[in-house]
Amino acid sequence: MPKARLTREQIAERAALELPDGAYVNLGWGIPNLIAAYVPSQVTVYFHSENGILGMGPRAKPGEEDFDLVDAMKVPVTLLPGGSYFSQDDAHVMTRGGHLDICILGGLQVSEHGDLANWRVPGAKGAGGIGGAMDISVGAQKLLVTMEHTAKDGSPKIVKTCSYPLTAIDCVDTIITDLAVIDVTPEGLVLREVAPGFTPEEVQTFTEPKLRYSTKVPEMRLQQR
Amino acid sequence: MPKARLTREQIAERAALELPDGAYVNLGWGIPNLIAAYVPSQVTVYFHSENGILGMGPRAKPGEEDFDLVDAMKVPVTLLPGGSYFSQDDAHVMTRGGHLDICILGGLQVSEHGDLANWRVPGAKGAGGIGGAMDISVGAQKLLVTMEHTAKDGSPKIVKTCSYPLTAIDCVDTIITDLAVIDVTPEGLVLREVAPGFTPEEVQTFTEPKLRYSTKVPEMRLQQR
Amino acid sequence: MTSKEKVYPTIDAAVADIPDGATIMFGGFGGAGFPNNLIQGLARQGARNLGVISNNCGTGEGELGLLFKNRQISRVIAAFPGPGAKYFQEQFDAGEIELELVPQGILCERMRAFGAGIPAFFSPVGVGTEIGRGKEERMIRGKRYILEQALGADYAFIRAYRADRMGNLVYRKAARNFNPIMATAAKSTIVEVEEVVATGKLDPETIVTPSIFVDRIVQAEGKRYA
Amino acid sequence: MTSKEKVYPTIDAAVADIPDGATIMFGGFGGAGFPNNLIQGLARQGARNLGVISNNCGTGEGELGLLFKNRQISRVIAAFPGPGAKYFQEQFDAGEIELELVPQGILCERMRAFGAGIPAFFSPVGVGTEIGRGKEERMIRGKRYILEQALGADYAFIRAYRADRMGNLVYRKAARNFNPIMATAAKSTIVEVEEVVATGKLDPETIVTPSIFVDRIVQAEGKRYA
Repeated sequence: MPKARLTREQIAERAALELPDGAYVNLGWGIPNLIAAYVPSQVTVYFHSENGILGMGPRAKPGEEDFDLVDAMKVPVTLLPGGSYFSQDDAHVMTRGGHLDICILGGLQVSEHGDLANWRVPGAKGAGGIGGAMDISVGAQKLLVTMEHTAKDGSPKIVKTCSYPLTAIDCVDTIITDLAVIDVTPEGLVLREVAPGFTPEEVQTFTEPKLRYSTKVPEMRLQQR
Repeated sequence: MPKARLTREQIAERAALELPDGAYVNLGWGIPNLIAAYVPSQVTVYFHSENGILGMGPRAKPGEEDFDLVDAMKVPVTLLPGGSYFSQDDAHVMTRGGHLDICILGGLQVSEHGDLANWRVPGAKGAGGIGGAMDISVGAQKLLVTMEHTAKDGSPKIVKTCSYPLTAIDCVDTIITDLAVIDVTPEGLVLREVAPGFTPEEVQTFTEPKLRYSTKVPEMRLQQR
Repeated sequence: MTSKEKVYPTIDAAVADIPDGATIMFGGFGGAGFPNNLIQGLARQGARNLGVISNNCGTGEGELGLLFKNRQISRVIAAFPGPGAKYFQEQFDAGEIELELVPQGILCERMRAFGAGIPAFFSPVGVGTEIGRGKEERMIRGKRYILEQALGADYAFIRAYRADRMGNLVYRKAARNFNPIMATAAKSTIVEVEEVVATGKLDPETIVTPSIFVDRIVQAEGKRYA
Repeated sequence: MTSKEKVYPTIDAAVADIPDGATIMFGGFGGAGFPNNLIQGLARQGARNLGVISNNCGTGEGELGLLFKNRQISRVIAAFPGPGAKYFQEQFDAGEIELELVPQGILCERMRAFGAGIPAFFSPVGVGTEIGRGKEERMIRGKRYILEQALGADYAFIRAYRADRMGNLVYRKAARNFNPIMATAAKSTIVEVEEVVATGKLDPETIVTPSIFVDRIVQAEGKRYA
């Protein structure tokens, strides 16, 4: 039986620790969307939604939904004090203009150069859809990708070169998976942390490009110290 | 003694007749700034000011000035019901984007091709200043220029080619002066009206490029019929 | 005092003259701010061979779905047609619809450029991806960019919360989305609103879309969501 | 819960670290919306060799005039320096100040482009005039355009009416002018306001500058006009 990897919730929990106090943040579809629930209590961050919300709060409680106040995933949400509404073009002045401190997106593939593919599986039926991910990827001051380390068929999602249609090139700063935290650096991928119970060598076997790591790689933290 | 030409106020009065009902209008420095007072009573127009006002009303009465509500000439004005405030960049979305139906600027020179020079006298001391006239000139659906027909030294201001620094090329639709109403057309300058007491031939002598006119040129109207 | 009347008596009157072949922008995102009543009016009106500029392509028969179901649309520019856009997807898979996929922020920016008199601009979005393919590329201050073109339309169909009779608009929460920018980028902007108020009733400091960008105003028929 | 404190106790504290050589945008037009208290703070602080981006260059000692009088400014980008900008004009005529004249709307648009991540755009303004001289020109869809570059700065000094403690801003009437767009185009935006209110006190529908664009907030010292 394979060893237990982190759950999607645990990936989100780990990713939440990357949020600096006072940051303006955009969270994408998938695992990133779970992160808001794990923001450490001593940290305040402001959530941006590309449909025109800053200071977005938690999902609306059942029965209290306002369908004019939805996030980028069509989910009814709330607005926190100090939040604001604006148009979609102004929302993307924020994404593309480099105003968001940190953005976290899901990924289908990330290359060792920090290229991201996250919008379309090759050969998929239908037209596909880009949404706001391309604007967010190029503009974020810091871009994190959270995803499972390998695809359902076991193949690595961290690759030398993306074979899937690209979202943006040279954009990812850090990858957080169910096996590791990996920084994309000019010298290549640096393994910063490994999931509890895994060795750097094991993580390397699930990763196509070569990882750089020191002799002692710490375990992935799940809570703020 | 030379014959009496129209006064600046009469030029403004004539220009006001060119405003269609419902038009969004920007008025520049000089004679154009006098026009608002002569809008015919059966016509409603909305005045735009490039510092971020639409639906600008008359000057503020003495003692009622609000110095946060000034026009592009720094004069305290008022806002009419239905007016709005916006930023200077949005004000120029309106100018450059072709949203203003008619703009009226002052002129130093207008060429027979509709080029306008109105921001700087060659050789003048100081840095000069462009302001909003270039954006307004290129964007206006219809651009009128109001000015005296000749300079103080008697030289024509309607010329074959402007010798003064240009504001914009190929932008003027109609010139209204103290001697005539002249349309700029692909076939050249067409004399539409002459000031009371002047003949087309006399107007031609004050004008450098050749004017086209029919045998019977009507007198300049000063009131709506 | 007279002035051009912008308020139309009915949804049907507001869309009566839309010709076959027109290109129309539709506001709305995530279910909020769609001009659903205008869309339904256009379905009744029956114009065909339409070009659509919209973030997405409806959900089932909802929102733009109705126009796809009626086969009124032949060309689409969108950021995210959407998996729920059943009728669009069927016709797209059958090769019956021409699609240009555009990143969401660039869709906005191209419309803003049009409204602002800017014909084209360099953009960092899509560089090195299929979005950049065939587009002029240039290094500016050490970074790669592609040239994007302004995007205008014959009509914008938008939804706002309140309009005054002059055409000033305010929106409600995230239902604002694409609506204000589309209002600037179309030859004629038609807005459906929850309420038409007297001119002067909206606080001039809070107006989001000034009247200059609005051509026709019509009271929504009560249906906010499709 | 903690978060970065944006409210500064005094004008002097808000401008204390501006270094010599910094490039600063200044809001304001026609006497309205100038950050006069910040300007006076900068005069006291004494930074020199500053680059200024502003519609105009002051009136006598008022507005930016004070900084020119103090000879703190060496470079200017402006649309209309103004005949009343006595100290600027003297230093300009003496060849002591470098000036780039920019059409007013293009000054706005270049700043907006910077804030929006657009490095350059084609513009119809100034084609065939001295503004177009030396700039790349191109025909697009049958019309002539010139290429304009984005314009950013180290700081924006702006004036708003009210801020909440998080940095959301509302303006007053035509004092809005250049202030919102400059807030998006500087590395650090410093705003002086008539009043700082508690977070949550501003209606989220009416906020003109969202907090993300504001770095430092300071209560004006009572002087609205210079």
